[in-house]
Amino acid sequence: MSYAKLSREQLAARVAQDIPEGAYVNLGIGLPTLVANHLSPTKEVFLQSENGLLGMGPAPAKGSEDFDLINAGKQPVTLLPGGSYFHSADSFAMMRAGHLDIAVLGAFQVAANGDLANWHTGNPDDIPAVGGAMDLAVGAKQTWVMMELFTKEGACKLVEQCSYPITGVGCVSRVYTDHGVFDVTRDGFQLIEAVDGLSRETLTSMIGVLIR
Amino acid sequence: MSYAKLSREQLAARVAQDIPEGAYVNLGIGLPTLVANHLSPTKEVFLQSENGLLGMGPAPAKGSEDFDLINAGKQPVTLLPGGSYFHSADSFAMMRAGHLDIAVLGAFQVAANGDLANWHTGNPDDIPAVGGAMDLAVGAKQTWVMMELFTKEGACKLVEQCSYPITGVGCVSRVYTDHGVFDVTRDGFQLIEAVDGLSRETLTSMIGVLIR
Amino acid sequence: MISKISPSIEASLADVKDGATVLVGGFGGAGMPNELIDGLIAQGASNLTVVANNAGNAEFGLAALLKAGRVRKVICSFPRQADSYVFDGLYRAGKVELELVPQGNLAERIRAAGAGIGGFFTRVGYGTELAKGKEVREINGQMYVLESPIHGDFALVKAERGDCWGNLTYRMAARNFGPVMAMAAKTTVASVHEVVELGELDPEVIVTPGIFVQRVVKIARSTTAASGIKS
Amino acid sequence: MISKISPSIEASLADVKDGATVLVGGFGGAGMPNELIDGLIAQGASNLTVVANNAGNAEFGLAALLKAGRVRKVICSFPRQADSYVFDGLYRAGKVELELVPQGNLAERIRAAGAGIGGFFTRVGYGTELAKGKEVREINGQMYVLESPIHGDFALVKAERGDCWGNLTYRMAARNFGPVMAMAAKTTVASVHEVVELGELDPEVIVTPGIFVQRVVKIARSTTAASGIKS
Repeated sequence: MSYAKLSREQLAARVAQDIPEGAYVNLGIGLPTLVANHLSPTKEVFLQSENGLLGMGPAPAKGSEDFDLINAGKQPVTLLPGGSYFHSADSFAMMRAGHLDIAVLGAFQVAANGDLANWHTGNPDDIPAVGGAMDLAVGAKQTWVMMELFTKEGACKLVEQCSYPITGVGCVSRVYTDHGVFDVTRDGFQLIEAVDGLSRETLTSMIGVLIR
Repeated sequence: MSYAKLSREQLAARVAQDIPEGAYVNLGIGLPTLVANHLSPTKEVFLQSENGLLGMGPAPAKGSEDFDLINAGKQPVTLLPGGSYFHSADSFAMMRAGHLDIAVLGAFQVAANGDLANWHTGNPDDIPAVGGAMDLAVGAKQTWVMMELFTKEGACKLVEQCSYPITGVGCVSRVYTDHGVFDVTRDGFQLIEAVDGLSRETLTSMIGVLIR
Repeated sequence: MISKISPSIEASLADVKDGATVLVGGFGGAGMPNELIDGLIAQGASNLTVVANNAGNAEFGLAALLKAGRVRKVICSFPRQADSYVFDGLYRAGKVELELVPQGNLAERIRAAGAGIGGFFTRVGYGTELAKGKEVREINGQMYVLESPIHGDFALVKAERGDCWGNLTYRMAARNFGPVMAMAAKTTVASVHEVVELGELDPEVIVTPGIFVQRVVKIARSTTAASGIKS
Repeated sequence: MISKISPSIEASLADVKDGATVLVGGFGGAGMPNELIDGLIAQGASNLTVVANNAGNAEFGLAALLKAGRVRKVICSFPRQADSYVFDGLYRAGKVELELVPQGNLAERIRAAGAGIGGFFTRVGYGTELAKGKEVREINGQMYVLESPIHGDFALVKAERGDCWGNLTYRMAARNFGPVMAMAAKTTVASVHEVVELGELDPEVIVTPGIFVQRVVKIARSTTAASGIKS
């Protein structure tokens, strides 16, 4: 039996599928940004950007970029009719108090207790940078992680305990990967679905931490 | 030698005289409200109202009152060109962080250490109400009190220690009264000026607390 | 397509439960959501905790809610006004509990709830009766009091214009507590005088972004009446 | 008549002292007051603590200030960017101190300074390296970290329009840190693309009331350039 991992775009489409209509969502920089391209045009979702935008629209047409209207990744975006601007303290108030329904974030590791590591490799030579990662991790009603299940070196990113410096304690509720979808429960990871052609048993056996 | 106490309007004019051009000022409800009428039109002063106004202007003409545009005393006012509206948390941020230069407040009592009592008589049958009094008392760069020096019963309102419940600790820097002007210093009250015809000695002797 | 426009005041308040904490905007008559308060009286919820700057004028709005016996507790800064006799009577009779909060601490505690802040240190109230029993701390040579957030189950807010995403603008000093209360409640119901098309509100001038508003209900335009002052 | 309009960038920054803490607005290129930063470089103050979201791009703006050796310490959330090589080099060489703060805590700490809050409890950062050594507390079953205000001697803010009272509006996402930084500094200098007559800014849409702004200086309109991203 063979299986194909989800591509980055397929993974983005898989996440997009689970975002309910009317949800207020922040898509973290990197991989999560791709989710926006896969939201159905018939399903209204409100995208927030930490730098003070609500109702963020798609990228502008080539040539009409305005770098006063950018997303958290500093890329030019647009604002939908009904969108609004606000200052940074209001933006993070939105986040911190759980007004956002879902934050979708990339990760280096997710631990069985929901701990998230996504801001710092821990390498002392790296320039640390955190941005809004810690705010997003603990602020939204639900924090979803979106990542490849394995590092390039083959290490599984679902772990018993994060070895990287953590971003937030027990904050992740769901993990979307190129191999399958996992919930983080009181009793650790629970496999929700494996990609086509990959049995639950095989997937479970590939992961070095207990999967229910 | 005879003297005349200042009338309420004269007292308001005396306070107005000391407000420097360009000052941001909050005039408390009651007696301090009168100060606005005595600010020279050639001296630009910015009046703030706790309910979310900066650049408050005079009362509107009879018949053109708009009760969405009121002062802290709920009386209709106007907004000058250059004025702005903001919400209550921003308004009290202005106050609490010392952005206001001067708050002018009424008082029941002022103590030699600068304690202010102006919110509650302490009578258990009275309905307590504080409004923005405590915020104003401690927030502005300078808190000035404006009051009659004696109660109707003849008790001096400058005291060694407040017998009324206090509004703020050590917050008053200057007291304008119908008998004279006092500074509150580290060493207690200091007489700055007595009204015409009243000698410093006589005024000092009328007050039951040490005046320097 | 999402629309937060509620068909009626009745529909917008159908699920207020007994015992709810209700944040009510307004300072004097400005920003007082009288139509929503009347709706709340008709709806019937009781044993309410009401958070507002004042505690009602004459016998309309909050005063009517109080008079109807629906309010267990009032958290406010300035209940005593020239025409607050309904509150005054209930308070003297021991029929309503009062938590008196300095106005700026009230606004900041509501904002704290809306901003996910667990508590904050303020100099306001230190050394006074209103800080009795509260934790104090010296910070850089000055004394501060620890204050806690005030969350609402519902917020009733009077705005000027709104759209189907829940974006709001206000009118002059009627803005007051509206924006922070909208942030601090699980369900914010805003009355507006105009419902406008999406995109009609300039994104630069929206005061309350729609994320803070769950329901918008149109009411007839009325002139704000004087209240709280000696006539 | 009061006018906060400054005749030049030079005049608006004449009194920045060595060792000052300078709050600098902007997120990426949006709201970055490059003209004022260039003015600060020319002015010559050194040993500065700079508070900003990022730590400079390429060799202009903050990066140029860093390169000129004027900055002792940076307090920011996201120094590492595709083109932050000036900061990266100084940091690796131990020539600049870094205090890394989660972006929302940074914005809230600046607002706290502007609002007279002595400290606040936030869940953000709890259990992480960035909360090491900070006081923690359980509130309603959740863990919080105590964070302190960040005050500025100066704030350099890029706005869109301003008037002689110091009222400001911003442009789109260039608003970001401007409004809270303006509140938190002893002296706020705002660059604007347009100086308008008093009263021309609608009082309903003023984002930063003039009380928070000490000096307004007009700069030529320029197009915000891309920065911080891989080209």
